[in-house]
Order: sequence, then structure tokens, then C-alpha cells
Amino acid sequence: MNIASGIVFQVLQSVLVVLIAPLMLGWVNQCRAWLQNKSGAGIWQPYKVLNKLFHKDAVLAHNASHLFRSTPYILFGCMWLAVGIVPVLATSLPFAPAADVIALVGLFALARVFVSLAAMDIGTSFGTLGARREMMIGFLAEPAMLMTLFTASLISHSTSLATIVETLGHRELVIYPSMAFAAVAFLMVLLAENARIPIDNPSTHLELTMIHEAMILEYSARHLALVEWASSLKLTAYITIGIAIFVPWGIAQAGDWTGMLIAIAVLVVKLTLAGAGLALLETVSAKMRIFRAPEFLGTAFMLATLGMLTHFLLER
Amino acid sequence: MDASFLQPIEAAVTLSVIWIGLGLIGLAFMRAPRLVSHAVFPAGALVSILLAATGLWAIGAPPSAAILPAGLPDLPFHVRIDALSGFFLLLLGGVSFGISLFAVGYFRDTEAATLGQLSLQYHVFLASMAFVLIADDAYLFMVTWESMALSSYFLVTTEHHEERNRKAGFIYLLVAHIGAISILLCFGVLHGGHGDYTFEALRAAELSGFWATVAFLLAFFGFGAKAGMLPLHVWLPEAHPAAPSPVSALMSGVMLKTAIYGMIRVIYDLIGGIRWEWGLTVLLFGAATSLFGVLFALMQHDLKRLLAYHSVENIGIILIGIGLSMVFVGSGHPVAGALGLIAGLYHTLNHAVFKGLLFLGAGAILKSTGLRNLNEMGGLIRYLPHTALYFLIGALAISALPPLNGFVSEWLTFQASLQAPLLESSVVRSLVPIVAAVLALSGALTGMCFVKVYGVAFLGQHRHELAEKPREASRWERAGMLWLAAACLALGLLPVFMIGQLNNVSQALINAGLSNEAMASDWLWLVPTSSAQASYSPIVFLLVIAVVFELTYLVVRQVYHGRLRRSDPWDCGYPEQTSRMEDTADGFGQPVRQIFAPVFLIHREIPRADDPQPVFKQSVQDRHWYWLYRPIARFTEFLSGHVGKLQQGRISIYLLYSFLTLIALLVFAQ
Amino acid sequence: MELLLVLGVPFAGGIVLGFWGHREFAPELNSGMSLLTFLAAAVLTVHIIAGGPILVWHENFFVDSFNVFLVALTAFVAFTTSLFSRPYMRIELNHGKLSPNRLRLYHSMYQMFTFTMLLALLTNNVGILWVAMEAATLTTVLLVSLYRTPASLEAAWKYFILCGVGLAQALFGTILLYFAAEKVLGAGGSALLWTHLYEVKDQLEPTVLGLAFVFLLVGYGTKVGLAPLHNWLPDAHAEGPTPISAVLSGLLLNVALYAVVRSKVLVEGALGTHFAGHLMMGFGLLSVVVAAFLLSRQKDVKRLFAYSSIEHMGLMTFAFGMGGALATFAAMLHMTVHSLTKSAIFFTVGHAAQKSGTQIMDNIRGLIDSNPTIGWGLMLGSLAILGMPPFGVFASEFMILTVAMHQQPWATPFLLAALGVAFAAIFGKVQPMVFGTATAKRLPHPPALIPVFVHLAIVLLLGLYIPPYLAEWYRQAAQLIG
Amino acid sequence: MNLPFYTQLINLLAALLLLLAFAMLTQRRILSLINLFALQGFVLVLSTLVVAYSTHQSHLYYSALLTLILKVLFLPWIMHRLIHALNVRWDVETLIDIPATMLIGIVLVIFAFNLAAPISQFAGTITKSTLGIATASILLSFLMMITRRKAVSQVIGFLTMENGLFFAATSATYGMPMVVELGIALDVLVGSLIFGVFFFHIRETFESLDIHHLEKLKER
Repeated sequence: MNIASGIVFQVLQSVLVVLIAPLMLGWVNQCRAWLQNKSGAGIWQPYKVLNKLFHKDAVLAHNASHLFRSTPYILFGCMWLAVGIVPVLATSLPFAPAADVIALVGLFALARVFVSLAAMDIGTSFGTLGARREMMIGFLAEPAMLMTLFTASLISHSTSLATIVETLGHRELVIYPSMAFAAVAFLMVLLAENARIPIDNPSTHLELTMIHEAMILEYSARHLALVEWASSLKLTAYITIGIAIFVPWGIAQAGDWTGMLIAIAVLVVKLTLAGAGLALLETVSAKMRIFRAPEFLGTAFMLATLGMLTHFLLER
Repeated sequence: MDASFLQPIEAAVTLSVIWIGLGLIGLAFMRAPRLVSHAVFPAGALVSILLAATGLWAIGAPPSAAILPAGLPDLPFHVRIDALSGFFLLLLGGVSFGISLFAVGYFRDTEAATLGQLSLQYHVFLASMAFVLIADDAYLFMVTWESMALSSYFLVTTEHHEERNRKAGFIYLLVAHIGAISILLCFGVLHGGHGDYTFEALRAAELSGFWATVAFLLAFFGFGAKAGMLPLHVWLPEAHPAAPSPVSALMSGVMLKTAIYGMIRVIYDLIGGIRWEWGLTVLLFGAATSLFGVLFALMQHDLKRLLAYHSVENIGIILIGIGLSMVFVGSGHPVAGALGLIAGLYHTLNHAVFKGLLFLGAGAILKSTGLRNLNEMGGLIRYLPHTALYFLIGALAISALPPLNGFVSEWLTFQASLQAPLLESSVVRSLVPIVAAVLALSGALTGMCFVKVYGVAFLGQHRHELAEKPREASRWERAGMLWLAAACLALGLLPVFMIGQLNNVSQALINAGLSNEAMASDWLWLVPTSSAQASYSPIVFLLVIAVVFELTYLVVRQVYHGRLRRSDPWDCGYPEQTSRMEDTADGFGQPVRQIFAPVFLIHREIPRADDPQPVFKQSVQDRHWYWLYRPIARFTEFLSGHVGKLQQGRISIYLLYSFLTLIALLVFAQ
Repeated sequence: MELLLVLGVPFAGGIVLGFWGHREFAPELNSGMSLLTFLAAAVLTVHIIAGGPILVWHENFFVDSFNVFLVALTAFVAFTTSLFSRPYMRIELNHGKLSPNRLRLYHSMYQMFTFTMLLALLTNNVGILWVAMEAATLTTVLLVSLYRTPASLEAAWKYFILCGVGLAQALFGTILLYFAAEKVLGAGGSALLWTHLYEVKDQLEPTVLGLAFVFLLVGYGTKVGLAPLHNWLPDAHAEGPTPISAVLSGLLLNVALYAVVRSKVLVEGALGTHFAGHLMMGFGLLSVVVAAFLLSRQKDVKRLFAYSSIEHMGLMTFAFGMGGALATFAAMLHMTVHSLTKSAIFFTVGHAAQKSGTQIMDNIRGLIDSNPTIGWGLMLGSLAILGMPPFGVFASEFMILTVAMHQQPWATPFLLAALGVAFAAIFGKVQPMVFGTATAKRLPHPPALIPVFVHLAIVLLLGLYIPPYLAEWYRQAAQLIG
Repeated sequence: MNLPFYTQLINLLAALLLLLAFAMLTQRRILSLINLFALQGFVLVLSTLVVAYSTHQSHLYYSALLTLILKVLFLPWIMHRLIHALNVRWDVETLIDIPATMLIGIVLVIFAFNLAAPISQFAGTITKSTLGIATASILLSFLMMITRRKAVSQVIGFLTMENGLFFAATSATYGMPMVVELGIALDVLVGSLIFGVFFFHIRETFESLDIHHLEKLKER
């Protein structure tokens, strides 16, 4: 493969995903509004919010440390790296070998740890509350996520996302019952990890229910903008991981320009559908009490494990 | 150095003896405490680094052996250094270098007499660990093994005026001794009645399947007791906090690793013929240990105790790696086995580095604030910026976050567990990934725990009015921490070099290393089996994040602005933000306590509604005390009570005993 | 010549101190006599090692590697104990626990006791051995009852009766031995000489010798302190003056075990089976287990270490019972290190008890603060006796255990469990005495702790390095009896 | 031949010895106990003399003389003095009642005979059949020591055991070598003196010679 075209592909994919991530969020919100019989703010609203936030003066608490100030950038960097690694449009990207699925999970964990630390930096009651809950969700979701990914890895004998996509998408079609279990589990993890209903509600600031919002209460202006952007990136990254593992058809190989164009088209369709589906899910379910979350994620873990066992039993 | 003049083994022995000599010098000059702290300890650090170099040298060199003119008449002390010993010597030397540097500053204000004793015990401790690693006969191994326990016992009880520390020391030495008895028994079984007790003879002895399993179980029990494996871990959270912080670092960072060394040495090298059932045992115990360790760590508010429980957890992770390796080797897949072994060994090294660093950080906090209770700390990042940075590196490393070193070894362990499809038995095949999930869970819980530690100790507002402003650690202390923090980074970013060394170790032990493709990859890419299967490049990882960080920073400033305003925290507009409104360390662990309630033994005292001065008390205890240790103690008491009844003071009864003995023997003799 | 000195000096010392034992200089005189004995024993040892066994005085005295090793040990520990007893007994006198007359008795009996032990070791005559053992009992009975307190009287009485009865059995065993030997060697003195007996041991009547061994084992075994014949031992150790506890534990028990071992070799030779060895192993194991379980019930510090002595004597008996060069070697090494360590422990315990004014362990605290040397001595001594490397006790235990695992695998779990229990019991009690906050007062005379550290240093050395000549010596002895 | 006659005589004395041992076992009074002890000593002297005369073992005469002085004259005299001084003439209480003791005693005698039977067949002495009796009397005195509660009677039991041993030595082997005999006698003498001293101390300390005062040191 040509190194230069690989790098072009890499940059192209990253920039593209980073740019459309707020759009994804806007789309989900818009769908949700429609489903709730509201008119909605429009799918471009997240961009407007970001722009507004960047313009504002940043306000920092007196006792904020460097950690607090650098976290938004670190977060943004992590998420950028994540979307750079996931084969959103193409496999065999030059950065892809830098991290496999496990490292990807580690990357999300790194981001989570930094956000939580930043939340505790000021020393407010909400910040620590949010950090505690976030970490709780995190430690429950992470094993489930890994088990899901392991199922895919065991099928393709690889933890590299590129190889998984190539195995599952570019070869003959085989029906893997284990993947069904994994897909459901992945969906549950996705909801939990991205602060969606039924675990968290991204659109509330009701103190008793906040998780993610509680952590970023002290951020303002450009810092908040980066954090928000990073969370939309995270949602996109998760959805694209889901796509890569469960519906990988259409992803191009790096250097294949026509494939690339098809891949973009296919991706747009997939993302549109995924966003609508997510909105539907969020609309039909209600938020849980915080201590129902372990049950929810425990179920996800069980499903993922079952998927893996199914793989060992049926698919060898 | 020319190999024909000096063998690694000679260097290692000489350096260890120098350590003992330094200890004695420290004792002899205890009236000159400045000299002891500023000359003896740095000299010890110098020996450490030389020893580390020797270790590194030995990994690549062929095994060299020697016989020392001491020991039993029929069994003089045999010493031998091979790749495995070399690796552990590297670990010992590398980690103790940082710790000794730290100790210079940490002990500078210690009382003269105590310092003299500390110096002796500390260096003897180091030397006995080195000798454990190079011992090549059962006797020398046992002698140095127990000397190690003994010297560290005295270090643990340095502050013996506190009841807690005494109790900790007692439990520590008791468990260590029982473990040693088991190890001794294991050597006896291994010996099988032929030859002497050199490792060479033990290696050569042919054991039947049953006795090999017995030997394995004894070794596993004995070394597990030292390593802090469930359910023999009870001494660990007691002993580590009791010791002075550099010693805690040494015990947790290095001493526990000698147990891992012993386990590998005995199981892989001396017993040989590994079976997968053994591996499964190790694997399951490892998984249970790691989960249990981290859950209890989350319940702690004493920083050093918390770190001690994390040592339990990490020992569990190491055991998972080794267990995987044994499962694979036992099932005839040495290449996968090598991966597991390398993962286990690499985690051993990583844990030594970051746990040493964290204990030193805890020591720095203790020294400058006098605090060990997390619930009283807060906001230390503003007083101890350097310590805070090093501690953050350690915390991220132990939480297995990329791109630091803890992640590399956990990643390798995951990779090893994903080799499960190679296995024939479907039960084991499905168990292995579940263990991997447990590993993931404990990794995530560790992350939570260190968010708690770091958030509560270094961030937020301080909770406790200190008499004076905490002072940043001294230069020596910072140098020690810097060394270990740099090691965390280096091992995290450039794992390939060390993996190559570990591959030598694995080659020497099980005659198998990683696949050729894996070894062919360059320094940038860590590839466990083949690049199609998995790869990881921490440098690219870090670079991308750093570049994006920098670019974003610049772009935001360029396109918009960098204006900043300071104000009070907002916090949803609540007034009166005091430090009492922050989560305490206990509060932070509350979700875990609730979710895993059955694991803990929780005592609560809840105030009544009309209580004028309501106090809420809660303690979390380890059920093992009640399930395992108390019953054993009771049973012993019960037995000794009955034996005691025989001796009731009446001379007629005593005469009757003699009489009956005589009659019985006469009947027997006829 | 040296032999004459070895026996003559303590005997003369006993008589001289019988007159002057209450004088101001008596403790020094006592030490001086012991030093002379030790020097004579050292010279004797050198001769034996260089020149081989000797037989003197109408074959009535016989010195070979085995007993000269014990002679040297006995003389050495007796000497160091006399050093320790100098300040110790002065303090006791100052505290009013003794009258000058009793002190005279003490000094005289101390020398006499040494004499009887050396006599028992050196004699070639089984009958004289018995006489010496009985005499040793009598002298120590007087020493144990020295304080004339109710407890010490009770202890001495029990000691006297139990050991008296025990030794009576040993005499019967001796008679049976003589009876059997007389058939082969003819009546008269030579039939009771070890040297002659060994030469004809395969001609002796097995039935008789089997019975004789039972009586000898029960008899001398009582003195060794083998369970269930051990009941006198803790009482006597706890209630007597501490120097006497030290020599009882460190020496007398060895001498009694020496008698048992000599008999065992003879009897096994006659029987051609492992009967005697099995009996010894059984008793040894029982003692180890019983003592280990009794340890945890102790409140009195000297009683605690008395039980520890039972445990170790049991271990040695077990090892001698197993036989074979290595086990015997180990047992003799264990004898040496146990004597040295246990007497060192008693030295420190004695001073600790004097400082605290009590032997009850709960009331002794923080020795390391009030007197670091006593504290460290007790701590290191206890760790050594518990078999903690690098002390020599571990070396011998290692050898005993490894041989046991090889030859008697069934016994090892018991041994190891007992060692574990003993460790928990002793260490759990010693640690609070040594550490913590002090409760002690100053002593009127500075304690003599050099012997403690000399003993411990030797024990430490033996754990790491056994000098070749010493090893050779042990080996010769093991050859002799193994 | 004269030998059968002497053998008969010795057997008679041996039987007497056993009888006396039984008598002591059942005797409740200390004074009679001492007398019985002296009597036993006397029988011992007689039997030794008979053996000495019949076998021309000259050293046995010395033994007999030693026994006479020590066990027939000196020790009973001392003990009489003692119990006068200590005023302990009251009856002896036993721990086990007398009939039971007797029964056990009989079992012991059977056991002892059984034990001695294989040994005595090797003996070349005229007294070989008495070895069983000697063994029996040793065991009986052991039993006596177990059952008695008073310090004095325990000591008498102890000395009786010594008698049994002496008898065993004479009957099995015509006595031990002289050096040993002398040593044993010396030990017995010194031992008895120490016993005497002890009686005074015990009496002084506990105001009684009952050994149940001596049960303080124990493990309970």
C-alpha cells in the first residue's frame, strides 16, 4: 500500500468524522424531538452551540488546577485518536495498528478517568457525585464491552478492528448467532457509555439524576465546547465501532478511491439509521434509578458472555 | 567487562555482599546519622543500579553458576544466574534504586539509633532478596527466603509502639513462616529421595503424576502466601501500611515478586511437565485474587492500606498471566504459553515500578502532611505539584490506561487469553475469556479506585486544617519518584525492548518464545503473535493525542481567543461550598459497596432520629478472618485445651502416665 | 590428664564452694572453676579430634567423638552460664530472694551438677552412668528448690519423684543389660562397659535387650522430657533459678538423651531391627506435638521456653530414632544449637523477669525500649529457636525434615504442623514482651549479656557456615552412632 | 546337692518379699509401713546372704552388709525420727480403695511373671525364677506410689522400688559390680537425706505432708 495515500485516507477519515460528529448528535436530538411530537432545534444546532461557546470568555474556579484546564484537550485528543483508529470508511489505515479493540477500550477509559479527575478538581459536591457515578458506570460497562469485542475477536482470530472488519465483511457471508448476543450487549453498553437514557439523560440538569452533566458543571466556554464536542465524537466512535463489527459491509480498503466514495455513501445511510434508532430507543424507554444500572449492565455482560459461549459451542 | 574475567554470578554475589556490608556500616556508624542517610543509602542505590545492569547482562548471557564456601557441609551454598534470575535481578535493582534514593530523603530526620537499625535491616532485606533470586539449592533458598521475611518483619515493626503495627508484624511473619514450611515440604517432595538438595538434583528428579501435583500445590500455597494470594492475603494489608514508606514500596514492589519468581522457578523449572489443570488452578485463584483485591481496595480510606490491597489485585493479574501460560504449556501450545508467561512477567515488572512509585508518593504525602487517611486530605496538588505529577503517572499506570506500562502487560494478558481457541477442552476454552472479563472488571475498578485516590487526595479542597503548609518532597525523594515515573513511561512507551528480553527468559524456561513474526517487528510496534491479529503502538498513541492536544489548543486560540476569568465555583448555584460537601473516600466507594455488598462484611452504626449528636459509623471487614482464620485459631485453641487437661498438676496422675507408658511399652515389646 | 582436670576441677569446685560459696568473690570463683573446666575440656577435645578415641583408667573412662562433643558443649555452656549467673544471683541476693547460705548451696551444687554431667558423659560404665544421672538429679533438685517458695518446693518434689521413679526404671534396664551382657562377657566390671558391649552387641540376647531398652527409654526418657513423661520439666524450669533453667534445658536434657542414644545403638545392634528407633521416633513425635499445643497456653515465660525445650528434645529424639548418618548429624547439630540458643534465651528471660519483677508474660512489656540488648537478645533468640534462618536451628531442622520426608513421610505433616503451631504460640507471646511500651525498672547490677550474644553469634554462624573440622567431628560422631 | 535347698530357700524369701510388697500396698498406717519396709529390707539381706553363701560370691556379702546398714537400720530409723518430729502418724488415705488396688496388684503380678518368664530361661543363676517376683515388686511399689497421698508414703514406695531393683540385681546376675553398687547406695543415701530435708520444708510451707497441696503448677 502506498504510504502517502494511506496517510491521506487517514487524515481524511479523521477530519470527516470529527466534523460530522456534532451533526450526528444533532440528528439524534432532532429525531427524538420528532418522536416526541416537538419541532426540534434542527440538526445544525450543535454547531451553533459550539460556536457560541468558543466565543465566550472562559470562567475558571479559583482553585482549578492545570489538570482541570488540560482535560478538555486531552479528551478531545483521545476521541480524535479513537475515530482515527476505527475503520469508519476504510481498513488498513496507517494508524490502525497503533491500537486494537482492547487499546480502544483503554483509550475510552483514559478519557473517562481524566474527565472524572477534572470533575473532582474543584471540589464541589456535584463534581464528585458525577465522577463517582461515571466511574461506576464505567467499571460495569468496560467488561461487557470487552466481552462483546472478544466475541468478534474470537470469530476473526484477531483483536485488530481492521482484521475483524475484513474477516466479517469482506469474506463470504456466514451467520454468527453469537454476534446477535454481542450486538444486543454492545447496544446496551453504548447507551450506558454515552450518557443516554436509560442510564443517564443528556438533556437534564436535575441534580439527583445527573451523571455526565454533573461532571462538567464547572466547565464553560471553550473548555465546555471541547468537552461537548468530544462527547459527540465518542457517540460517533461507538456507533462506528458497532457498525464496523456488526454491519461492516461497505467499508473500503485504504487507497481504493471508488470504494471510498461508496463507503461514504454507505456510512451516511448507516449513521442516519443508527441515529434514528437511537432516538427511538431513548424515546420508548424511561430512565432508571442509578442502582438499576448494575442490573442493566450486568445483563449486557451476561449477554456478551453468552454470545462468546455460543461461539464456542456452535461455531467451531 | 570481559566475560572471561567476570561472570554475572560473581558480580551478583559481590554486589549482594556489598549490600550486607553497607548495612553493617550503617549499624556501626549509627551515631552519625547524616553519614548513614547521605552516604550509606546512596551507596546502596549505586549497588542497586549495578545489580540491575548485572541482571540485564545475565538475561542475554548463558547461565553461570558458582559454589560459595559456606552452607551445610554436604550442601554448600550453590548460586546460579540464568535469564529468569537475571530478569528479576533487573527488577530488584531497578526498582530499589529509586526507592533507595527516596529513602535518603525520607529517613533524613529519623532518630539515630533507629536509623542504624533501619540501615542494617533495609540492606539485609535487599541482599536477601538478591540471594533468593540467585539461590541454586533448597537450603540457600530457604535461608535467604526466611531472612527476607525476617528482615522485613523488623522493618514492619520499626514503629512498634503502635499495637496495630505489632499485630501486623506478627501476622506477617506467621503467614510467611507457614508459607515457608510449605515450600520446604515442596522441596522435600521434589527431592523424591535421590541426590542432594541442589536445584540441579531437584530438576533431575522424576516425579510421578500424583507427587508432581502435590509438589505443585505445596509450592502454589507456599509462594501464594508470600505473594498475598487469596485467601492468604490477610497479612498484606496489615503489614504494608505499618512499614515506613520506602519499605512498603520495597515489600510491595519487589518482595512480592520474589514469590512470583519462586513460583515460576519451582513450577516451570524444578517440577517441569506442567499440566493444564495446574494452570487452571492458578488462573482461577488469580482471577479471584485480583477481583477481591480491588474491591477491598475501594473500601479503604487509609492510603497505604489501599495500595496494599492493590498489590493483592496485581498479584492476581500476574497469576492470571502465569496461569494462562501454564494452561497453554500444559496443553501443548508453548508459543501461546510463552505469551502468557511474558505477559505475567511484564506485569510483574510493571507492578514493581508503579507500585513502588505509588508507595513512595504515599510516603511523600505522609512525610509532608502526616496524613494517611484519605478522608483528611484534599487539594494536595497545590502544595506538592511534583509529587502530584508523579503520583498521577503511577495512578494512570496502575489503572491500566494506555499509553503507560500497566496497560501493556494487561493488554498482553488479554492477548494471551484470546488464544483460548487453541485449547481442546471446551470448559477451559470458555473459562479463559471469562477470566479475561474478570481482569477487565478489576482493571476498570482500579481506574475507579485511583480516580478516588487522586481525586480525594490531590484534587478538590483540603478537608483537614493542617498546622503548617505542606512542604514539597526533598530533592532525593523527588529523584526517587522521578526515576520510577520515568520507568513507567519508558516501559509503557517502548515495551518492545523489554519484551525481547523477556522472550529470552521464556526461551530459557519453556524452550519457546513468541512467534518469529512477533519478534521481527520493529521497536515501534508491539506485536504479540502476528500483526494481523493484534498490534499496539504506544508511541503513535501518545503522539496523536499530544499533537491533537497541541493543535486544538493553538487553533482555538487562533480562531477564537484565550481569555480567561477566575471566579468562585458554580456548582449549580449552591452557596456555601465547603469541603464537607465533597465526597469522602468512603463515599466514593459507596456504589461498589452497594453493588458487591455480599463480598464485604459491613458493620454500620446508624444514629437514631432524635440523636442530638448524630454519628454515623461504618466499617468494612474481610470475611476471610471469620471464615478461615478464626476457625483455625479456635480449633488450635480447642486442641491445646484438651492437651492441657492432661497436665493437671497432680503427681499421682503423672506417675500413672509413666506407669501406663511403661506397661504399654512392655506389652508392645513382648 | 585433661580428663582428670575435666572431672576434678568441678568436683573440687563443688567442695571448695561448699565452704566459701557465700563469700563476696564466690561468683567469680564459680566462673573461674567453670572456665578451667572448659579449658580442660577444650584441650581434651583437641586431643580426641587429633588422636582418636581414648580409653583410660582400666577402661572405666572412654572418650570418643560423640561424647567429647557433648563434653565440650557442656563445659562451654556451663562456663557461659556461670558468667551469666554472676550478676543474676547477686541481684537475687539484693532482692532478698536468697540468703548467703543458699547462695553457698547454689554455687556448690552448680559445680557438682557440672561434675555429674561430665561424669555421665565420660564414663564407660553403664552403671556409673546411672549413678551420675541420679546424682545430677539430686543436685538439681536442690537447685530447683533453692528459693523454698511453695511453688519451687512443689516443682522440686515433682521433679524428684518423677525422675527418681524414672531413673529406677533405668536402673532396672541397666540390670537387664548387665544380665544379658554377663552371658557373653562374663561377670564383673567389663560387662557394663560400653566399649565391650558394642563389640559383642550382636551376640546379646535380643529378648532381654528389647525389654531392657523399654526400661532404659522410660527411665532416661523421663529425664529427657519426652511426652507423656515430661510433666516435671516445665515446673522445674519455671521455678528454679534461671541459670539452672538454662543448664537444665541446655545440658541435662542432652546428657539424658545421650544415654538413650547410646542404649539405642546397642539395642539395635542386638535386635537387628529398627525397634528402638521406632520407639524413639514415636516418643519424639508425640513430644513435639504435645509441647507445641501446650505452648499456647503458657503465661509464665520460663514455662513457655521449657515447653519449647520439650519440643526440641522431641525433635532430636525423632532424628536420632530415624538413624542414619545424616539424621544423626542433624540431631547432634540440633543438640548444639538448641543448647546454645535455649540457654541464651534463658539468660535474657532471667534478666527480663528480674527487671519486670515477674515471670508472667502479660506483665513484661517493651524490653527493647527499657533495655535494647535484652530485648534484641530475646527477640533474636526466640526467632532462632523457632527455626528461623539464618540461625543454625534452621540448618538442623532443615536436615531433619528433609531426611524425615524421605524416610518417614507420614511423620512430616505432624512435625510441620507442630512447628507452625509452636511458631504462632511462642512468637505471639515474645513479640509483645519485646516491643511496645516499657514497664521495667533498672537493675542494681549490670546484666551480663555477652554470653547471650556469643551464643547467638555461634548459632548464626552455624546456620550459614559449619566449619569443616566441626563438620568432620560431627561426622565422626554420627558414624559412631548412626 | 545343696543347691535345690538354697533355691527353695531363696524362693521362699522371694515369696515373702512379694507378700510384704502386697502388705505395704494395703497398709494404711505409716508406722506399720515403715516397719514393713524395714522387714522387707531384712528379707532382702537374708536372701542376699543365702545367694552369697550358696554361690560363693564374696562381694555379695558386702552388698548384704550395705543393705542391712542402709535399708534395715538407717533409713527406718531416720523415718521414725522424722514422723516423730513431723507428727504424721495418722492413717494413710489412698486414692483408689484398697480392694481395687489389690486387684490391680494381682493383675500386675501376673503381668510381671509373664514378662519375666522368657527372660529367666536365659538366666544361669540359681535364683532365676525369682526375677518375676522382683519385677512384680517393682511394679507393685510403682502402684503404691501412684495411689498414696502422703509424701512420706510415696517415698517409702520409692525405696521399696529400690529394694525390688536390688533383689532383681541379685537374683538375675548375683549383683552388679561393686563400684556400681556403692554408687547406687550413695545415691540412695543422699536421696533419702534430701527427702528428709524436703519433708521439713513441705511441712513448714504447707503445714501438712499431704501432696494435694502440691498441685498448683498445672495447665488448666
